[in-house]
Amino acid sequence: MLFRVTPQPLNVEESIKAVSHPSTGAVVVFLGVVRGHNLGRRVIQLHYEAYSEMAQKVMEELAQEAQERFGLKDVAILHRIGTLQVGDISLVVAVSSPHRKEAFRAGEWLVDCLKERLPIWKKEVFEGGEEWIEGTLPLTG
Amino acid sequence: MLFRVTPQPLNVEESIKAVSHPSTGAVVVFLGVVRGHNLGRRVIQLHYEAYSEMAQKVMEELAQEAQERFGLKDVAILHRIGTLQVGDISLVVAVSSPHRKEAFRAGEWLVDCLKERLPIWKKEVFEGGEEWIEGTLPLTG
Amino acid sequence: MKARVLLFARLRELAGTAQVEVEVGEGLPAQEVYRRVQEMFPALASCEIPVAFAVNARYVGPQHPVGEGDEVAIIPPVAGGG
Amino acid sequence: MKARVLLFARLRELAGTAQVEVEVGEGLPAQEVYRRVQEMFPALASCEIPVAFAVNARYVGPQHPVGEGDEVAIIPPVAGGG
Repeated sequence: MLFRVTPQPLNVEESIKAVSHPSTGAVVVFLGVVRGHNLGRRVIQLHYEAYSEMAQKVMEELAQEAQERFGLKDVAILHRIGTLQVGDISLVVAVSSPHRKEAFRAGEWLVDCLKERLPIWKKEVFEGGEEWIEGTLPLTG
Repeated sequence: MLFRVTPQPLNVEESIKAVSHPSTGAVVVFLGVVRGHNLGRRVIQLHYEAYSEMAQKVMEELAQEAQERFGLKDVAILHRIGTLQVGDISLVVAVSSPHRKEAFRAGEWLVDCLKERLPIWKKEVFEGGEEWIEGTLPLTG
Repeated sequence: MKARVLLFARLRELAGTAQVEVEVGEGLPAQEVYRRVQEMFPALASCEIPVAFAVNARYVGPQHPVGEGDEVAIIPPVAGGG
Repeated sequence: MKARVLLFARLRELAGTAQVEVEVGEGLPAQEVYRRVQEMFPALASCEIPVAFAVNARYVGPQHPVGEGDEVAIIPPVAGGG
């Protein structure tokens, strides 16, 4: 298990090592990458802001749920914050499993849930302005 | 596009770089890893053998079909051959796409097809013996 | 009897601060805490962004009681994940 | 009028070679080429492994004609991908 919210560049190899074990046949890794265009605008950079302590908890809880649902072996989740340029990796989700089907299912499920629940926000700086991107309002108790 | 059949250790970072472009929002990477157990036996090592020239062609054709089916941006496929130890990476499939749903779908589809069609064979060396693992007979014309 | 309220993203910018203390007396629902913060910062009062709440780093409903020493986060729509 | 036949994995081991030339005359179906290879190597003749065929590095059906200079691969069940 590896969970991290950090201003440092994300290390994909580290996430893979963290989830690799002798009983692991399949590793699926998702990378969220800053795109050069969004909503028809040319993106210059993104600023990510997090409620880091809570984001870490949400990562842990969702990883545990994914492990139970999909029989995963291990999970690593890394999110970068601060200023990111086009092409930078903002999110790494790595899951390992004895077999590949579960790894793909779990990876997609986790990324979907993280996007809905991680207390992380981004401001897009584009040619001609900047704007907070408002995605999803988390469902709560 | 990057396709390779090689006895050298596979470089995951290289596969990610190969598929990353400014219009890429999502990269999904699959790693096939040599497991320490198979069919209830303790695995010592695997020997992979390939019809390399054809394997490369099959990679290219399936990658092109995946691009068309799923609107992928780019694809990289690496397969290692020769002697692999437990924990070694035998297969890397990296796909990039503007959005994540297609990347997950395409990654899974590609891995399924590669396992059915790549002219690559493996002999498992386990405690007490060795055996060619006979997987799938490719469907043909 | 105070609670600490955390503001993020656009809310933080509108308020001009990331953190504020709010008097919660014997306990207040989370949404009532936010209402008090909006009164303190007029720019927040006129802000139409829907919000969720977390108390002590866990999502809670708007009626969740906030007591002394709690950390309340006002969560505008999230956009992690890239 | 010869074609080159490639053998892999268990077939290669049974034959004791990875490659053999086969006389194809004016042309032979791929499965007939394999039958001739089996005649050359008794260990292959008694081998029950199902096979597919590739000619010049493309999968073909068992009836696909093989001519002079073609490279025919006899493909036992594959197991790439880890």
